[in-house]
Amino acid sequence: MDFELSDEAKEAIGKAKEFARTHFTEEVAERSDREEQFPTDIVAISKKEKILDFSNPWKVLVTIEELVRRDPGLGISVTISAFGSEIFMLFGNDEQKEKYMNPVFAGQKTLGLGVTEPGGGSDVANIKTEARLDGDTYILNGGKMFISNGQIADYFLVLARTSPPPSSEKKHRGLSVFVVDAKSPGFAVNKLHGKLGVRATNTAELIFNNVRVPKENIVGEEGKGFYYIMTFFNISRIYVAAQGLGIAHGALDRLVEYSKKYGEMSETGELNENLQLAIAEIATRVEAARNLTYKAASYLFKFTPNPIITSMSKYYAADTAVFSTRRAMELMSLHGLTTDLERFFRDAKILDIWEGTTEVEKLIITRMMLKEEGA
Amino acid sequence: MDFELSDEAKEAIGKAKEFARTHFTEEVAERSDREEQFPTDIVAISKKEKILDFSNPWKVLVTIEELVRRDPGLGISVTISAFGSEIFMLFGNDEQKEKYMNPVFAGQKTLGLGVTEPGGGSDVANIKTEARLDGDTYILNGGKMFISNGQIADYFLVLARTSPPPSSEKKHRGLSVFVVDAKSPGFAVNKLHGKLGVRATNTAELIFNNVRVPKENIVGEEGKGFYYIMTFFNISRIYVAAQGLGIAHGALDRLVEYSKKYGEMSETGELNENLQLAIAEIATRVEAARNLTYKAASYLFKFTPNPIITSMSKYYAADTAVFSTRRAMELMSLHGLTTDLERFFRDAKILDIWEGTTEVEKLIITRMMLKEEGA
Amino acid sequence: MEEEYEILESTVKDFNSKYVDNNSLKLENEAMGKEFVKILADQGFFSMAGQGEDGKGTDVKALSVVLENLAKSAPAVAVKTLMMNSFSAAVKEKEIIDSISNGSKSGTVTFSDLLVGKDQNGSLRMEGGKVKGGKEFVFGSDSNFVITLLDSGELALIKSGFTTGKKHKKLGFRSIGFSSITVDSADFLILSKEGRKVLERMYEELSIPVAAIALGMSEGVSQKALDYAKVRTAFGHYLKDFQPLAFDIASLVAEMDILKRYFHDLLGGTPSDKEALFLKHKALVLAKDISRTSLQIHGGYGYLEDFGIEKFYRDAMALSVLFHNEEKDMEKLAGLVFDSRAGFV
Amino acid sequence: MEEEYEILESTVKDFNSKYVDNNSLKLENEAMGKEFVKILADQGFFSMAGQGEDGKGTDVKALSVVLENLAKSAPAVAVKTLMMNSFSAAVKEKEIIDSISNGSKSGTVTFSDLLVGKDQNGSLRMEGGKVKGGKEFVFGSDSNFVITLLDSGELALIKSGFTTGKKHKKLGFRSIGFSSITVDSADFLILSKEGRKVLERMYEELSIPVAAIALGMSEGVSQKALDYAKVRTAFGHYLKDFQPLAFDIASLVAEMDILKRYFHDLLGGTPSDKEALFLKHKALVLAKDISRTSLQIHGGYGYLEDFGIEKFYRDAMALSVLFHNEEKDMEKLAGLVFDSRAGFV
Repeated sequence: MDFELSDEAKEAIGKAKEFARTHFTEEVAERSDREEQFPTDIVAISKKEKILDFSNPWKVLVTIEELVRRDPGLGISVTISAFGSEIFMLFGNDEQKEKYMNPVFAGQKTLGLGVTEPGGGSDVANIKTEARLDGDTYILNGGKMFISNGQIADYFLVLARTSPPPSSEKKHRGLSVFVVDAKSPGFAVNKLHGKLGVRATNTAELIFNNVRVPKENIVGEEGKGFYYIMTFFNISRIYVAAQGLGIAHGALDRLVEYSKKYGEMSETGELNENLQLAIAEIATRVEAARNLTYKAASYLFKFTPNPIITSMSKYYAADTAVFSTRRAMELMSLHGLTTDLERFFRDAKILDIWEGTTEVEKLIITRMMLKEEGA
Repeated sequence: MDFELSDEAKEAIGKAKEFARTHFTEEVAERSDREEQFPTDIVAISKKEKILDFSNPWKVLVTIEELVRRDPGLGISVTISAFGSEIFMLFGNDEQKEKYMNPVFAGQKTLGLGVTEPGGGSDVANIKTEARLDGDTYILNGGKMFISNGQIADYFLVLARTSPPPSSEKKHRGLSVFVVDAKSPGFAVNKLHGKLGVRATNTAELIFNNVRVPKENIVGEEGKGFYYIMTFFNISRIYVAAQGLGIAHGALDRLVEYSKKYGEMSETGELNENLQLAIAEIATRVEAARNLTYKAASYLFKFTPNPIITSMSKYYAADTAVFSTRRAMELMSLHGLTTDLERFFRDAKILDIWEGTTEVEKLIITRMMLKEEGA
Repeated sequence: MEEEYEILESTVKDFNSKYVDNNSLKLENEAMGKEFVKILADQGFFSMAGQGEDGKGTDVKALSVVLENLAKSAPAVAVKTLMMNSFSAAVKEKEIIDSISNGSKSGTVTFSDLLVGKDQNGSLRMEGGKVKGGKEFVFGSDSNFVITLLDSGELALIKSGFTTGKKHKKLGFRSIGFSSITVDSADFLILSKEGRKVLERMYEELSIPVAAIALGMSEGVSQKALDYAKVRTAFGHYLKDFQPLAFDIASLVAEMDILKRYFHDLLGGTPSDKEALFLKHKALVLAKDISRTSLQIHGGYGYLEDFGIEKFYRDAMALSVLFHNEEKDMEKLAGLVFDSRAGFV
Repeated sequence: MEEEYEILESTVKDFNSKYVDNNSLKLENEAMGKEFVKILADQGFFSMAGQGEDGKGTDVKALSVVLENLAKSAPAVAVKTLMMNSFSAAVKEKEIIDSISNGSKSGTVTFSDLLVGKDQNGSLRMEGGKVKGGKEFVFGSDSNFVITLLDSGELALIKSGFTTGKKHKKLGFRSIGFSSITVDSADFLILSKEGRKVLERMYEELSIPVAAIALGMSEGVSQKALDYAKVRTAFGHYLKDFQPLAFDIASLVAEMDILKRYFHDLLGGTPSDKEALFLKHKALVLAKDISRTSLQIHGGYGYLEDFGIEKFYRDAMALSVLFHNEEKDMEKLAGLVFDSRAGFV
């Protein structure tokens, strides 16, 4: 048993801390949030400084955690430019990796992933976007909703139906993943405004109106798209857990800071015990979420992913983020309302929803557990 | 990062599982609980079979977890016979180790620890038992409450006041630890009856009425007893966390078993989602508690104890035990009430209380956190 | 609260201080004894059936006031009283009703038929004019009469000819029999052809009385915690001075006060099924929460039966399991809230 | 509920459907505008002070009914209304009261003086007949009048001569000014020498109105969730069919119904400080819980302001912070429950 991060990962934390200290100023964070504006400049610098080192996933993980701990909106914006790239890594061919994945890892291009649809939400198998083969190209029609990097991505991985489901129970068959260039004719984007939180991140609706996609842009095998996406979610959820960890830890930082500055002392000369207990409860959940996340990561990074622990870490970290920001808000009184904690509180809630709602994660946990036991 | 137990520890789990399967029959467990009777025979067998291998603390830890998972009352009874021995290990002299500790580790003798007093509870520094030096012997007067192994221990480590506190704020000074032979004249024991749970364990009140204890029976330095006891609690709490883990895991086992046998299926052909979610929530907390406990243990067993993680693991595992048994009871309906889960539910509650109440653990966490930050 | 109920409340309080308060552990752990049951009966506590506003059925309101107040001291006595009334309300035979009312006989109803799946609670068939078979989870199996569902769907009153089997563990209410029964009886009455429907209606009518017991338990156990926190010291302060304990119990007492008001409002009106279920659902959760916190405030002493705390912790859970089924009740509740079938997947 | 209040409730409902429902996001995010404030004033919503049973103070009951119903659609409008009434009730000058009543002027009270430590909310001194200095957390700083504590302990009404400073972030109620103020004013009145005591009493009088807003918000947001769960499908079922969502929202609706009953009972009687605080405490928790669950039921759409859900999530927390202090309120509550000082360590 060893619960220590590698020296490399620790260095990455230091680097992330320094980057955030320099660039995630309250002024920028506040403005990006207020104006709902993607921090293009900072993201460009982060790419130049290679803040994300994709050669070591541990470094990516702790970098997300540390940047988000400073500011969730900016932190996620900086660390989401390669979102979906593992699909290339696992299922793409060499040409696709060369053409699409490498430029993303090198910080030259931005990727987006189009799965969720306006009518869909968690029900991925039920998507309506269609890809019809017409000679050597597929013609895509449909729409995607809540797509991160929607307006800024150079290309998207898009899940679409390529053949009708064999039966209503087997809707997850007949779906395929395509790379779609954002410059394709017939492709349009509507930015989504008025988000509760993570307002620095770019979120959009995608519209496919007879978008022609060359046949070679299909990733992996036709009809296996649902499986690819589920496999990807079992990776990305760990990074979402790291986001939750970052938000929760950020809230804890702020509450501890508050308690030192403004916390009321009782006649025993110590902080009021109510405040002390709240700090302990948050700190314990953060520590528990961290161990779950790192455990899920340690399985994944050894190429033996454990979907149970992964879903546990995602749901628990998300819940911890919501819990921690709420408790910190409740205790910091007007100091919470008037500092960046207010942003953390709004940002946290998305974690309950994206990459599989909390309810979906829990169902995955139990279904996998019962399956394992049955086996 | 490595979240795997050693092969040795895994073997210990297997051995414990087998031992529990053989000896912790429902009949014995039920009778010990009903009659509030210490399972002398089973404990003797466990000693003969060396179920606890004190040469490897990881093995001790996982053995506690596994035995308690089968039955908390019996599991704790079997694994508590050396309770307090770390005090000898850390602070005793060679003669004391030879005379008292080794026979305990060898399974020949049983140890008890007398700290808590009728008026005391969490407030250890406030104990009233006194040890007055009279020539070459100390004379002990006072009483101890809720003492595990009270009736069956061969000797006790007893905390007593040897000099008045320098001030009312410094009550933790002037306390010392003694070895007291259970056969000493003036020493008496009242067994406590009518416990809510862990009724197989032996719990008693100790009475010291002019009990003479030779001077050489003082452990470590005079006046440092409070510090020794607190150091010990930072060890024993990890084992209590393992008890919590075992109870919570046991409740989960039973709920999963129930759901397979009796769980209602909805029209989707799957278990009702309410039941699925409850299983996921319990499983996640068990997993989180386990990681916390193992992390605390990995620090301790490398001789770099981390009191923050230790208190986190104890409080969280205890809370998880109470939570899990309650949720399982709520979901298993009459099947919960009429099986051994009912015992688990009663047993769990003690973990919120002994070895530092949940409230005390939380205060420790925050105080240590703020101290660390200050340093 | 109406004057009638205030009088009833003070009657029960007097009864508690005379017969229960110094005896409550025994009443919880050991069979209550014929004498005590007779005293209970003499108060009229077992014959609150047939006094409802419409002249039939149980007077849920008066009964609930009695149960709440009995449960403050002795939850087992309250539950026994509920069972007697619930049984009695379903029976028409004057002789049987009288024997329940005067405490010479006792009766129970196998609500377990609704709480666990059909295949789990045993089977009772008609064979040659006799009822034969057995039931698994019969709470109150030490009774003289049992009302239970037959496989045919009929609701039967078994008057004799059954024996109790293996005793079940008892988390709470240890003085009340709980075991399987084996039936071989020609001495029975069919109460209804549509047995399940009738039984379900009887179960629904338990909502407010069960909530009353849960509330009474909450009051009893929290009062002990408040009292203890005022006199016990640690670290140079009364326990009540410490925020964690004080805030926790204060918040639970707030919830209790709010629920009690709801309870009394329902007693004063014509509660809908939805309201009754709202109350039951929340009161059972409260009883479990508040008994945990109250035990915690007592520390190690709370863990010992002498302090009269741990029994509330056990009984709160036992009540919740014996007279409530999370999935079934919540599905019903969801249906009432959504005004259409809901919460079934 | 008394008839008087039923009429009031239907007045507010009409008002909502006419002026608020289709406009609620704007009323939340942007300044409400003179016109809208005038319309509110014309309803008499700002002049509910001075109509109490005893002829003085705010008619907490009527006001609370108005607030509850306004908050269902537009929490910010409810809060604005509360602030106007709370201010008005503390003032004796007819001219000022009239200007509030008719909506031509607005006023606020710096309850922040009680919510944060003395050293944290700025300082106002008397110098040569003028009030000078500044206050840090002034919610409603876009008002014409401010009632605030001076360093001397006096409660002063500043009628002019103050400017707003750096704007604070606004989690909720974005249409209401929130900033520091700088004061240099000879145009003021001393309302009381014992300012803190008076301010504390005013704060206590907020308990029921604040709870009314929290309850109204809970009703508004949960209704949206219930409606959505009935029409939105996933995995071939309506959302309401799934137990996790259905049970969660049903349980919260149960809590809401129970709290509403308590609220109405308090409105019908003479609520004690303890009861008022019980209600406020639980209503604020409920508003936070139920807005989280309701947002969750809406999934990604709940996260977008167009669906009118996320504002409840923000406002519930903002209300809880602006009109409530966990440690101070809970200590008070513990003191009332223990009937002696409690919860201070």
